[in-house]
Amino acid sequence: MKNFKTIILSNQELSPGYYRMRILAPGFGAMARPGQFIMFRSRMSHPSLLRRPFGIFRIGHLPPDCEGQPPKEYLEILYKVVGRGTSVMQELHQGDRVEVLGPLGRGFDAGQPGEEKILVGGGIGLVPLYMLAEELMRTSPVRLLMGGRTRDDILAVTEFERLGVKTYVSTDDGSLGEEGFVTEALVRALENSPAATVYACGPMPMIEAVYQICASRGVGLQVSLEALMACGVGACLGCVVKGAGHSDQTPRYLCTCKEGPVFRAEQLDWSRLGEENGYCEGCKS
Amino acid sequence: MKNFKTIILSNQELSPGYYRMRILAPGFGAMARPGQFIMFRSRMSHPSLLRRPFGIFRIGHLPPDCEGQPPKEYLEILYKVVGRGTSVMQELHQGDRVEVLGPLGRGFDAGQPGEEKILVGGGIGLVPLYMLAEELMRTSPVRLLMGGRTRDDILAVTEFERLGVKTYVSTDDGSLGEEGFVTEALVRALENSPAATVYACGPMPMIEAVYQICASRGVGLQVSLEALMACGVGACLGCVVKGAGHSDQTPRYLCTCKEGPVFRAEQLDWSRLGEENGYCEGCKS
Amino acid sequence: MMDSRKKRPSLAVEIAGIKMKNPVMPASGTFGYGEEYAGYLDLEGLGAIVTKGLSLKPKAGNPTPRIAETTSGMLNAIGLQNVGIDGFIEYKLPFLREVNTPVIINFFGNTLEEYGEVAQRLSDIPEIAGVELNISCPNVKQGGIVFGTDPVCAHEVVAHVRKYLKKPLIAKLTPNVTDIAVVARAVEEAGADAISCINTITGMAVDVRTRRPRLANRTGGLSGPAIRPIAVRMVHQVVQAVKVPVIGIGGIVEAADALEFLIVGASAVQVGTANFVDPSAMADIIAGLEKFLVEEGIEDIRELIGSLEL
Amino acid sequence: MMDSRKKRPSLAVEIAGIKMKNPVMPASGTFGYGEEYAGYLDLEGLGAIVTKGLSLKPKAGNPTPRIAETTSGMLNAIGLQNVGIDGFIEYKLPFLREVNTPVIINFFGNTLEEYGEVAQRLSDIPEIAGVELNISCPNVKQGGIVFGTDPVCAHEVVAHVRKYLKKPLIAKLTPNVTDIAVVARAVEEAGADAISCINTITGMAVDVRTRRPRLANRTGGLSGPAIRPIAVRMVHQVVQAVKVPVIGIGGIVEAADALEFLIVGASAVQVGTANFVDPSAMADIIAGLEKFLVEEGIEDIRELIGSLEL
Ligand SMILES: Cc1cc2nc3c(=O)[nH]c(=O)nc-3n(C[C@H](O)[C@H](O)[C@H](O)COP(=O)(O)OP(=O)(O)OC[C@H]3O[C@@H](n4cnc5c(N)ncnc54)[C@H](O)[C@@H]3O)c2cc1C
Ligand SMILES: Cc1cc2nc3c(=O)[nH]c(=O)nc-3n(C[C@H](O)[C@H](O)[C@H](O)COP(=O)(O)OP(=O)(O)OC[C@H]3O[C@@H](n4cnc5c(N)ncnc54)[C@H](O)[C@@H]3O)c2cc1C
Ligand SMILES: Cc1cc2nc3c(=O)[nH]c(=O)nc-3n(C[C@H](O)[C@H](O)[C@H](O)COP(=O)(O)O)c2cc1C
Ligand SMILES: Cc1cc2nc3c(=O)[nH]c(=O)nc-3n(C[C@H](O)[C@H](O)[C@H](O)COP(=O)(O)O)c2cc1C
Ligand code: FES
Ligand code: FES
Repeated sequence: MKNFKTIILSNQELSPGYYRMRILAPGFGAMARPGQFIMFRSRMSHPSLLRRPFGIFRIGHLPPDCEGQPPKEYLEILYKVVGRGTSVMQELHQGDRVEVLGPLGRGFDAGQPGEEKILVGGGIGLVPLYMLAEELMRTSPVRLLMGGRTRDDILAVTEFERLGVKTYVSTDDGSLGEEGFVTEALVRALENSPAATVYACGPMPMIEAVYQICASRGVGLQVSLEALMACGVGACLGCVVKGAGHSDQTPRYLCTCKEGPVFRAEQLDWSRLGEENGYCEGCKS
Repeated sequence: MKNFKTIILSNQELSPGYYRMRILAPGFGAMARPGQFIMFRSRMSHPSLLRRPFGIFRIGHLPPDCEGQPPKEYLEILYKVVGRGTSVMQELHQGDRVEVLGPLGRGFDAGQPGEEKILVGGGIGLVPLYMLAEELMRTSPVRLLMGGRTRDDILAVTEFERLGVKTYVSTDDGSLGEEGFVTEALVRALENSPAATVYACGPMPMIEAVYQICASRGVGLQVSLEALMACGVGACLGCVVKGAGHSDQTPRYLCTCKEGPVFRAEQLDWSRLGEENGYCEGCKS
Repeated sequence: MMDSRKKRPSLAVEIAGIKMKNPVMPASGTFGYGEEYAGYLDLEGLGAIVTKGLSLKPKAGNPTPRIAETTSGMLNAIGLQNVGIDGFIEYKLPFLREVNTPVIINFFGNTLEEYGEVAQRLSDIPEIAGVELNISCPNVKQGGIVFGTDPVCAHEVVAHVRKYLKKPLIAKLTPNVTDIAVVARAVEEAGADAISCINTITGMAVDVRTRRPRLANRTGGLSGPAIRPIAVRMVHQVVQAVKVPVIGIGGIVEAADALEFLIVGASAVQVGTANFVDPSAMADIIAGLEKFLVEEGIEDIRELIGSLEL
Repeated sequence: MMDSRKKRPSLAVEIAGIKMKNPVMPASGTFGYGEEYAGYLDLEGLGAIVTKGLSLKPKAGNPTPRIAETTSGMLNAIGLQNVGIDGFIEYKLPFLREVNTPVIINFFGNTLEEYGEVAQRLSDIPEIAGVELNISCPNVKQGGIVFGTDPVCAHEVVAHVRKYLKKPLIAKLTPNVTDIAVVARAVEEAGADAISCINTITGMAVDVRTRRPRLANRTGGLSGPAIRPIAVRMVHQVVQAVKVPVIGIGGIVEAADALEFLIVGASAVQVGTANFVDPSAMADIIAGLEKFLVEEGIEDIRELIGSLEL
């Protein structure tokens, strides 16, 4: 059940340009770890050739229906409409047939119980942090620092709060929470609890800033990266990032899909990470 | 309003493998002539590159809604699921965005008022005959001879009956109406009214048989042909059929999209028509 | 700089002395003789009109089936059916004469002499702004060899036409070659004022039930979005090989596609198969180009041409 | 005749002495070293396993971005990243040894000598059923020229490898040539036991906002359904030019696509990009081939090979 055909249960706009899709996925929760992802495509028609990678936001169950059937398990993705593939996704309906490959990749490492965990999410980068928060909350205090350009980019924060996560919101334009970058909130947070572990996912400039902050303070960091992906399973070698110690003579490439998407900061070569993985069509974020 | 973006009002299965799609099309009826067609594509995603040609089955109006708005005009197509394009069409929903190019081509010529008109439809070839029947019924007695392999291929006959058209059904397997080919029904019909004009649309072997029957009796015939089409407007020259008098020295190609799809039998070179226009992937019908 | 965003950017380009309102024109054979699309878009909004390929005498073309759809592409083996020069002058030119847009005639011959003869005939028609020489059609075999696949033959035919032609001459190249830059240099040297590329790529499709080729002609030319990356690469190569302006063709469907060609160095583009899919495609592309320029704060589209950053 | 429909048709084929359960195998570079897909389909159900291209020493490959999606295709410039022969033997071979399916090693060299050296090393590995010689990768430049684009160079490298290789030799051709039949005849003469084609077609895509090529390597190889009609045409040409068996590659996604290649004369097929899109693609294709044979009442898939009706 790693490559399965299924259907959409719902597909709703969450905030302008962001959608939540529920996909029927019996047995999926037993396999999925926080930080893993899926490769998705619609079966009805393929606007694009390749599947699209999306983080697993949450696993849930539909309430049992009247006939006393067992509750239906689903997986949830949150996605931002950015290009051709996601534009078509937003027009999919309940019942439409889709294909899911996953769960894929290496997820987050829960780290030391008890020690504070700080989750840093930028925009849609929030996605993989929810299942992580669910897991961490069992053993550790968890804080979420959530950033976005405007209030529209701040997603699902109340769902984290419902888990008991302390959440702090900042927006570039101050339209929700504090005005400023989420990294400023991180600096403050680390002043209070310097022994925390940080988990970050978001746009590359944010990830790089988080890395600088953590590295200079000796704070443990795990990041979830995005990369252009064709296969999602380590076969095409399209999604590589440079690993620590990489040089032209001794190349150390890591597959984001298989060895990631979550990496401990020490695994990576940070020297030109942002520059070389800035693949987004004209995306300056 | 010949190339317009619109939405689907409904898309329902009519009989196994056959669908009826209603497309919002204000003002379309004033332009469309019986026998014309449209080039269709979904705007949401293009399973195929090229648009698909479909005959215009009917123009109708939705009852005005409670706010006293004028009734909404729509066009209706009936289609058979045969390949990739039509497979995706069957999964489209109400509200989905589509593009329509049309009405296109030359339609039927109504002929002499009063004289009997015999419409011969084979399977989905029935489509262009409905609007024709509507028009002819104003001035002439009209008979419909409808044929198909099985009862599932006999479509919308009651709708013709509601117009007052006398309908005769035959199926190859006798599962509805008379057992046998529709051409046998035509032979009988012409015995009774030899002065009629015949209008035919259906699979090529049927069209050829109808031509033989009419030609040998000197009965006027108009046929609606299908051809592989790229543009639908006479620009690509992909859809040509050989016209009467065609030879390699004096080629007389006619565009099915522009000079057709309806032709008077005299316009065509019948010598190898069926053979050369038998383009269907493995379709032996 | 700030002000530039307010006034409308300039889309005008000039190719081989032909002044165009914008760099967008139809690809030969996909727009008939212009008239076919008159009801769907404003022909005077186009950079130029390029006709279906003409030959000295009318040509019947190939038997059917002549087209086959493939994934994101189509194969065609129309066989260059056309009305011939006289037919064009009699039936098609009167319409085009009334349209205030430069008309470019695409043409071909079956022999060197015929190429020259057509060139001479076309020179005498004042309404024609320029000609595009098709030396690249994969459907027409000339003793088995296609002029445009060999640099020597390509040079010969262009030089011959050049001798007889008193109009701007655009040589249209075939992509079915190992190194398109070599052919491009040959036709430049032979006197072409501009180069357009690419023509279709030879392809084939089979009906697996009947086991017959899906085209009566067996093979045909592949066009459409499927070939765009190949076309962009070849235009990039040609631009670096020659000094004359290059017209980019191949799989353009929307403004972003046209921009790819302009950025790698094409001075203008032609839109082919996309016209079939959407008769208003070129109007949308022109509007999209203008929008892009405004968004990027570019005053003149010529600033974009060849702006590729390596 | 009626009975034949009841028993299961035979899908088995033999290429250059390599016996395969069916004619379907992965295309090099799209299936890792087999292990990556073990969880998604039964490797023992495949006709053969073809590995990622190996070189003498490990190779780092190109900088990122290495892939770009295009319409119904993708560009790649992985740059032949691989673990090298020693790495292969140490880390990858142990897994493949346990799989009851012939293993074909795809390989390449940077010089003639290196090609020979790799051939010699591979000859000593008993678990290898055959090798596929990549003379066609458009990403690796050898003083600017690609072996496979020139019949003389292609002959030279194949003849050289032949001298050192004690295994069945499949030569893999590049489509970036004017006449693929000429190259096919050259490699056949040089001693290739089979020919596989096509490799990717060189293409390019541009990010119109940044104005930079979408691949760090600027150009890359186009693969996927977009190129299928071109591949079918070339396989058709090659089949007619040579006597050795031909393996068809290019844009195969489903059984009908594979059938096109078999019908024009390929003795087997390779599936590339489709594996990325759907890891079970090859299993579905094999099932689809069997279903087709049953429906058509064909007992042995070899009856279908080259059954094109002209
Ligand atoms: C491991 C992983 C997890 C992800 N999780 C999420 C998520 O939970 N929610 C979400 O909205 N997005 C997520 N993304 C990004 C998402 O995959 C892209 O936004 C999406 O592929 C864009 O597709 P498109 O067709 O709309 O865009 P286009 O720009 O039209 O796509 C063109 C090509 O670029 C690729 N691409 C574009 N943007 C990205 C990107 N940021 N990362 C990777 N490939 C990209 C596409 O896959 C495609 O190949 C994730 C990416 C990765 C690698
Ligand atoms: C003027 C005209 C009117 C038509 N009216 C109707 C109608 O009212 N209802 C209906 O169900 N069908 C009609 N058809 C046939 C319809 O266009 C095809 O069934 C449809 O295009 C098949 O598309 P596909 O993608 O499902 O099939 P595929 O077989 O996957 O299509 C492959 C290619 O073949 C073409 N094609 C396949 N079958 C036909 C065909 N019979 N005629 C023309 N092109 C074909 C497709 O357009 C496409 O280019 C009409 C065709 C023409 C030319
Ligand atoms: C149906 C059809 C007919 C064509 N006829 C001609 C022609 O007469 N002369 C010519 O030079 N090119 C001809 N072409 C090639 C196109 O002008 C163009 O080079 C090619 O289609 C690639 O562009 P596209 O991908 O935008 O279609 C034809 C193409 C098609 C699809
Ligand atoms: C990501 C990727 C990597 C490839 N690597 C190799 C390689 O190492 N050696 C080789 O001979 N071909 C390589 N190819 C080419 C494929 O084997 C195949 O010839 C080509 O992709 C066309 O087939 P397709 O359209 O089914 O993908 C590669 C293709 C892709 C997409
Ligand atoms: S996406 Fe193919 S190796 Fe990672
Ligand atoms: S479909 Fe293009 S000319 Fe008729």
